[in-house]
Formats: sequence, C-alpha cells, structure tokens
Amino acid sequence: MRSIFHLLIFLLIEGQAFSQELTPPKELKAFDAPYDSGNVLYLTWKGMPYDSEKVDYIVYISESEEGPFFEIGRFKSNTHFKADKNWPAWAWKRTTEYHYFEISSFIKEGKEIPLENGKTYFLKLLVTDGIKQVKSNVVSAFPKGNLFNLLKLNNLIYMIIFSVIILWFIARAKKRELFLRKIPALEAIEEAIGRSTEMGRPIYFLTGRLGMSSVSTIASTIILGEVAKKVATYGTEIKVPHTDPIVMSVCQEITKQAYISAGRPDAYREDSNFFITEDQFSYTAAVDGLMVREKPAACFYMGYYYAESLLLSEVGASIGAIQIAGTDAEHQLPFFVTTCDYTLIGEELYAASAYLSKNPVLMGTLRGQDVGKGFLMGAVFIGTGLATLGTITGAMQIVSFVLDWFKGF
Amino acid sequence: MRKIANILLNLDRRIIFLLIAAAVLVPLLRPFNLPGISISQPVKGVYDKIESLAPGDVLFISMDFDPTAKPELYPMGISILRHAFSKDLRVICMTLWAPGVGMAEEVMSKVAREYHKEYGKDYAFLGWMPGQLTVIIGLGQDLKKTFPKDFYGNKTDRLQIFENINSLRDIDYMVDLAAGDPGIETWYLYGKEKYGFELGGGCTAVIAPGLYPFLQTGQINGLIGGMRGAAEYETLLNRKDKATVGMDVLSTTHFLIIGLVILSNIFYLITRKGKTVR
Amino acid sequence: MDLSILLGAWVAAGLTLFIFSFLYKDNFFFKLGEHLYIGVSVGYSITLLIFKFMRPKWFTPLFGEHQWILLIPTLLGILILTRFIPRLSWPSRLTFAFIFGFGAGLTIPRSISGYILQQIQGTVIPMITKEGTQISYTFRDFSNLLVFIGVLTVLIYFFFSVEHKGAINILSRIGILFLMISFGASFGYTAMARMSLLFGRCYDLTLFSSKRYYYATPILLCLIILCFLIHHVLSKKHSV
Amino acid sequence: MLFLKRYLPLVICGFTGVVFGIQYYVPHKASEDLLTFINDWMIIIFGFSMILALASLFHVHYQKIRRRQSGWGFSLIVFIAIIVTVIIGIISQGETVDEKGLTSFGWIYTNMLVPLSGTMFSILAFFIASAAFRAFRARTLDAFLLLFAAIIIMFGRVPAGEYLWSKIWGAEFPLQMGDITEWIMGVLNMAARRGILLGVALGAIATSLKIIFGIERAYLGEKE
Repeated sequence: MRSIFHLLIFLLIEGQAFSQELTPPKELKAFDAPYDSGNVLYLTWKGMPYDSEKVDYIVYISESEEGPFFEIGRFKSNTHFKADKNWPAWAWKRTTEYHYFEISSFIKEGKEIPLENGKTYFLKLLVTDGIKQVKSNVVSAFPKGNLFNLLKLNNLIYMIIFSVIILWFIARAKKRELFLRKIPALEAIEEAIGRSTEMGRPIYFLTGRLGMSSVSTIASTIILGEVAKKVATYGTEIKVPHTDPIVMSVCQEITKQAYISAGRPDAYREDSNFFITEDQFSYTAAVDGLMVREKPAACFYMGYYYAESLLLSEVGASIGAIQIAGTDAEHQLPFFVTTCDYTLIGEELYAASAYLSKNPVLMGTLRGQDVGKGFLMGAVFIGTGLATLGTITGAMQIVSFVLDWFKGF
Repeated sequence: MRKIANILLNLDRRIIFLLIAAAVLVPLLRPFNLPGISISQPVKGVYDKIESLAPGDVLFISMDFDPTAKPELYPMGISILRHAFSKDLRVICMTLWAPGVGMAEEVMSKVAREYHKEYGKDYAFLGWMPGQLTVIIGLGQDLKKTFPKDFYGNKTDRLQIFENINSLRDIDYMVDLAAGDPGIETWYLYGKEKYGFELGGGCTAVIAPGLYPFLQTGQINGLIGGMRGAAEYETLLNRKDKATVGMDVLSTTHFLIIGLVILSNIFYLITRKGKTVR
Repeated sequence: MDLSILLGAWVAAGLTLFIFSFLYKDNFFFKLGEHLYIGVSVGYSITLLIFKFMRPKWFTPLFGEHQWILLIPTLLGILILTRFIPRLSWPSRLTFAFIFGFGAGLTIPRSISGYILQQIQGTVIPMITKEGTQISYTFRDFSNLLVFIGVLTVLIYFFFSVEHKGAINILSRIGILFLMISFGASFGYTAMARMSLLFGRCYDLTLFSSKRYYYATPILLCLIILCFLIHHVLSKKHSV
Repeated sequence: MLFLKRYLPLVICGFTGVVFGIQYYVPHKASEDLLTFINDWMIIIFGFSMILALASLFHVHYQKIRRRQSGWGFSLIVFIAIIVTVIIGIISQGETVDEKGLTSFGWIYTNMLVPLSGTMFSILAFFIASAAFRAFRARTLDAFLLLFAAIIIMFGRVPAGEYLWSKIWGAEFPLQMGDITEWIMGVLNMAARRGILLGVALGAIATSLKIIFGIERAYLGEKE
C-alpha cells in the first residue's frame, strides 16, 4: 500500500517526464551572431515536445572537439525562444518553435574569457529532467565581424527615401519658385536693424554655443550673412562674440562676403567677429557685461543654446533691446519665447535661412522637409491604425511585420 | 488704482531679486521640514531596477557633470551609490566631463567609506578619458583596453572587480548622471543602442522634460529629474539628506513666483479694464 | 585650519558676491569678477587642452609611439592656421570640409535612429486596450490619443510650404497650443532647477559665514556695500 | 588652382560624409575602430584651432590696452589671469587632484572657477522670477496656456504644493498633484517635444545631405 502511494506521488511530480521521453534536441545549429562586430555565437535548436518547467537545458562550450567542455548556461526548457529576441521580422524569425542561446564568453579556471573572432568553438547541449540526461551532438562555429547590420535596414531605407525627396525638391526648386508661409519673427529683423540705425547703437548677433558641424550653427551663419548684408547697407555696427574658434573664422568670412556684396567693403571691420572664451558661463558673463555697457538696440540669438539663453535674453530685455531668437534647443525655447520679442521655434530656424536668402536650394530643401514630414505623418497614421486594428482583431503577429518598419532596432 | 497697478506692473526687477533672495535664505537658515513628497514613476524606474539586482551584479555609473550642477546631481550620486552599496552591488564609476573628475571621485570615495567597501573589489573609479564618444564606443568594445589604468593608476586587468567584465555588454545596469552634453543621449546613441545594456538616467531638471520622449519609448528605463528627483530618491531610501532640505527652498521660491505671476495678472487686468472703458 | 582652505573660502565668497553684485547694477566688482573669470577660464581650457587632450592624443602617440598616421590630422590642424593670412586662407577650407563631412555623415543615420524611428515607434501604439478578449477604452488610451494629436498638429505647424488657412490653420493652431503648454510646463520645471542652483550657492555662502572661516561672507558683503555707498556719495557730489 | 580652392574641399567633404554615413550600417570591428580613430583626429584639429581663438582674444584685449580704451585695466587682468593660470596648470601638470589632495591648479579651479560659474549659473534663479513676472500675462489664449501650465507645474512639483493639494482634497483623492504634473509633462509636453524633435531631425538630415552633396557651402564662407 505504501509503495503504491509513493508511486502515485512520484507519478504526479514526475508525470511530465514519464509522458515524454527525453530525446536529443533536433536541428541544433551553432552560428556566428549576425549583424555584429563579432565575439558572439548563437545556438538554436527546435523546441521539443518535452519542453516544460521540469526539464532543463544545459549548454556547454569547448575550444576543441574533444573537450574539456565548460558549462555556460542552464535554463528551463520552456524559456529562451527565438521569439524572445526583439528583432525585426525581416532579419529574425520570432517564433516559439525554436530555442536560441547567446554566447559571448565562458568561464575557464575561474576567469571569464570572451570569445575570439575567427576561432572555432564547439558547443553541445544536454537535456535533463533531474534524473535522466540526454546529450546532443557537438556543433561548431566561429564568431566574426559582419559587414552589414540588417537590423538597420529600415534606417537605411529611410535615409534613401529622405535623400531622394530632398535632392529631388532641390533640383525642382531651381526651376520654379516655391511658396513659403510667413514667419513673423523674420519680418521683425528689418525693423530691428532700422531701429538700431536710428538710435546709433550696435547690433549683437550670437551664433549659439555649438560647433560648426551642428545644423543650428549652419542656419545661424546663413542668417548672419543676410543680417550683415542689411547692416552694411544701413551703415550700422554689428558685433558677433564667439565661443568656438572655427565658427568664428567661418563667420568672419561670411560677414566679409556680406559687406562686399552690399557694396560696402570699406565698412567691414575684421574685429566685428571676436572670440571670448570657450567656457559657457564666462562667455555669458562677458556678453552680459558688453551688452549692459554698449546697450545694443537689437540682439539676435540664433543657433543652439544651453542655460545661458535666459541669462542673455533677460539682460537684453533689461536694456530695452529688440530681441529676436531662434533655436532648435527645445529645452531653451520656453525662455526665449517668454523674454524675446520674436522667437523662431525649432525648425523655423532652418526655414529662416531659406526665407531670408530666398535661395532656391534652401527653399527646395524646406519643401523637401515638408514632404518628409508628410511622410512621417503618414507613417504615424498607418502605424497607429494598424496597431489598433491588430489589437482589436488579435492579429498582432501579422501587423507586426508592417510595424517593425516603424521601429528602431 | 490703475496708477498703482501700473507702477506695480513696472516694478523694478531688483525688488523681485530681493524677494527671491529672501525666499532662499529664510528656509536655508531656518528649515521648516515640510512633509514627505510623492514618488514619481520615472524615479521609481531607476530605483526598482537597482532594487532588482542581486548582490555582486555590476552597476556602471557615469557622472557627467561639473561642479556647477552640483546642487542637483551630487545628492543623486550619493543616493544611488548608497543604494548600490547597501545592496552589495559592484560599482564602476567614471566621468565624461574632465572638470567633473574631482567631484565624482569625492562622491565615490565618500559613500564607499560610509559602507566600508574595498577599492578594487567592491568598487572602482575609472576617472576621465578624452574623446567622449570614442570612450563610449571603446568601453563597448573592450573596457580594459580603453581604460588600461584606473584613476589612481592601478592596472584595470589586475583589479578583482573587472575580472568578469570585459565590456559594457557585461554590466547589469548603467546610470548616467548628466548635466548636459555629452550625457544621456550620447550614452544612448553610442552606447546602449549598440551594446544593448539597460540604461537609466539622472539629470538636471532642465534637461529632464526633453528626455520624456526617450523615457516613454523605453530608450531609458528611468529618470531622476533635478533636486526634486534626488529628494524622491532619498525618500525611497529613507535617508533624508541635502536634496530633501532643498525642497523647502523650492517650495518658498515657487510659491513666491506663483504669487508674483498671479499678482502681475491682476494688475494687468486692472490696467486693461481701464483701457476698454475709455 | 589650513591656510589654503581659508584663503580659498575668502576668494570663493568674494568672487560669488562680485558676480551677484551684477543684479544690483553693472559695477567695478562685477567687471573685476567678469574679467578674472574670462582669464581663469581661458587659462584653464588651455591647460586642460595641453595636458588632457593634446598630450595623450597627439604628442605622446606621435612623438613617443611614432604613429605617423597622426601627421594627417596635424597637417589638417596646421591648415586651419592659414586663416592668419587672409590672402592664403583657402587651405583652411580643406580642414573645414573634413570636419563637416565627418559631422554630416555621423548625423544622418543617428538622427533617423534616435529621433525619427524611436519617436515614431513611441507614437505608433494601439489606441485601445485589450485584456484577454475584453476591449476597453482607458484613460491611458485617451492620453495616447492626445500624444498622437499633439505630434501631428505640431508637425503641421512646422509646414512651411503650405499656406496656413482653412483646416490646416485650425490644426496648426492646435499645434501652437500644444507648444505653449509644453513651453510653460518646461519653464515651470526649470524654475525648480534654477532655484536648486541658487540654493547650492547660498548654502556655500552661509557656510563661509561661520566663525570657522572668520565670517568671510558678511565681512566681504559689508565691504562691497560700503564701496557702493562711498561711490554713490562721491558721484552725487561730483554731479553737484 | 580653382580645383584646389573650390572642388577639392567638396570632394573631401563628400567622401568623408559618405564614409561615415555608411559606417553606421557596418557592424564590423574595423568600422567601429575607424570611427573612434577619426574622432581622436577631431581632438587634435580642435587643439590647433584654439590657436586661432586665442589669437583673436589676445588681439581684442591687446588693442584695448594699446589704445588705452576705457576699461583697459580689465583687459590687463584678463592677460594676467590667463598667464598665471597656465603657469600653475603646467606646474600641476594639468591635474586638479593628486595623492595629497587638491593641487594648486585644483585650488584655482575649486575656489575661483567653480564659484564664478556656479554664481553666474545661479543668477538664473533671479532672472527666471523676473521673466515670469514680466512675461506671464494672460494677453491671449496662447499666453494664458503658457502661464497656466507653468503655474501648475511650479505648484505641483514642490512638496508644499502637493501637501496643500492633498489637504484640500484629502489624501484619498485619486488625482494627486504628482499625477497631474507627471501627466502634463509626460503627455502634453512630450507630444509637443516629439513634434519639434521630428522636425529638427528632418532638418538635420536635410542639411547634412546638402553638405555631403556639396550643395550647402556656407561653411566655406562661400556664396552659391
């Protein structure tokens, strides 16, 4: 009687193991991890009928086929599916039919050794239910660096789409004129320069605190060119304090060109662009000091700013200057919006350079950007619609094929 | 009435400055110890992640700030380290901001002393290295090659803590305490996106709103924003410190500004009403 | 107490007050602080540049380890200096071109990944909640809808080549309202950050007011105020 | 000569642009090494460009001193401060801390640069208050929303505000101040920011493309 009771308990606990015979895992494959710089191997195999809480997989690695093999992972057989890896559908089959395991290092004699590129490693798998064990055959692979990151395929496609859109519109803009909506801040530029001339006070133009490779600085320098042209015609003085040497030397060139094209090369002064310091707050202190002493009638803050935005514009406001700001530093926009007379918000800064210069290339770019925005809006629309539809119908699996194209990996 | 309103609307800025100074100094000299503060989800994100780590797991911290951001980020660094050391995590710290080295070192050694942690075994300080993104990418490829020596000149491959850590892939969590650029976005773009570690952040209150989009998409799993965030973390740890004291000052100054704005609007309405009547 | 610490406290307290005096008006002390600040910060950057950047990244690898490849950036760097001679400044363009190409190349894929794809991914989410087979509409879904509307209308506001009238005008107006709320919220949020900084500064000042530092702050503060008073009186006499 | 002056820069720019654009999609170690390697070059180039900046700085202040312009004494202070800092920096080998603690260079940094920048930074606290007082007037719906959002956040993010709110509505009230501010920040603010970010990202891509293709040449100080 007692033995039957024991057998019953045993059957209850180990029922699964009895019902499913352990067999060696099928379709075991080792391969270099795709889309990476190397040093990682993957192991995949088919999910088996005995996969459950009670059956464990143990993965072993060795540097030679004969061993010694080192254990590198042990986990429940109902985990580690290919579906766990959040990779896009075009690069990885997210399925619960196959298991996968990632190996980047192993522990040998108490030390963790990373996998080496180009070196062949041997892997095997052990299935155990705590009583019985079944071994797989030994498979091998070597890690290597890959040449294309397939996960970034949608990124590449987006880049190509944007490139085509923008270049196409630039080419088209050269042929015919485009419409641009009004930007009030820009209408005010003329007024500001005019006022400075009347009052006989200088104009301050700041190009932001980023280097020449940032888009906002480039836009800022183009605007500087246009402003300088007007300043030269009116015969006012412009001062551009700098915080980056390369931006300074580019701006010198641009200001000079502006004076030449306005027909006033004689009025150009080499030291209208001058360097203060690279350091954020000493630059700010110096510019604040200059503004309070020279009392400019107009201040332009174009480009990228950090905390100095309010320090500059509030001092500008206190001396009663007309202030026009433009920045794509979205964290500083609130301060410019509240303290300046006019503010170019985000992309408007880029638009401003096109608007002022009436340059067909810049106008075409703007048009291209608009189409790009339309494209993104379309993507958001379709994506959201599909995601909602997928949730309602429960067909998320199919929908995710499309949604993956809108995701970053 | 309108005259007074007009005068008050054009109040000398210096009077406002004086009021602000008073609003800061009074609670500083006589703290009122305001009641406890609520915990926001983003702060909890960082806390929960550290809480979920097991003893011996590796927390990587980059203290990317300089002394100007000290009031906000220093208490954060202290709290996170306290949390990590109390959970017996192994902590590796560095900075991408050259001027921040001295302070990062101070935070690290101060808290380590508090918890009697052993250098090289329980924690390490890598210091600073020029190159910003070069450093991040280098850490992602090979930590010991990027930092052959730690801040104190010890060889990293000799330190016990680095035994099983070859790159950023081997860390369990990374927290970036940042005051600007390079900061959380840099670590995301050049680090997390490639090497796939879990990233959390702490930052000054100024950049925090801009990081909400990243938070929502899970690009960062948590965010401690400003002194308020630091005070929340102190509350979570049950160890009130400097940030909590600062909360009094924030309360008085904020209420002062709110009062000023409401007053100025009342004055404004009064002057405007007059105009429409006329 | 160590003399260098004491002196440090006095200098720090003094410089802090110098800069704060700007809040009253532009004055001698602020000018002194401002120019000292420029000088020290430039000196600091130069030193850092030499010892922390040029030595480990240029001097040692090039002259110590003979990595001759570094002659290329050296040449590019020297080319920038041709700007000193306006007539012969064109070679500096080669360096600028290199810097710009590098920056532009880095920007494109990373902007797509970090800003566009990730941001779209965050917006493209189901507008309803489904638990099991139960479909419901929660407050969270409403918030998601607001995000969806906000993102689209703000984007519409940024349409430049389309005239803002009719439906577009209404949508872009909604976009502006979103922008305004966002700016206001960020302003409020930042107020906190700035107050924290002031708190930090005042904390130091009160620290230096203690007996341990021989009352550095109050003494210096009184001296500065005294100077202001004397100056005020003198200039009044002068004008009379 | 025209080739060297005009086209060679464009060729260099286009080439590096394409190489580093593609670099992103190549996960191979060689490509990552290339990126870090060239990034180090940028440091070197920047180092040289600082000479240009210093020349400009010295020129401005030297002119002031030479012409005895008003405030020329302060320009002298700039020179002295630079020279003293650099000399001390060289003596300390650019290190702010060593085994013995703060170096002399570190002393300058901690007791001069930190208080100076910290104070300049903290002046923002005063300015933010005066800006709020002056600018937050409900003239239009836009302005009203701006100030309303600011007040709610300022009220809700400090303990006193939260405390007051829970006193008014009771601690059981489902809508606590913390939730409201988080909602404004995480939903309304986030949506607008995302819109700005998307626009800015497109602008950045467009400008970068133009630079690579040699359409944008403003950086060369050159008109069309």
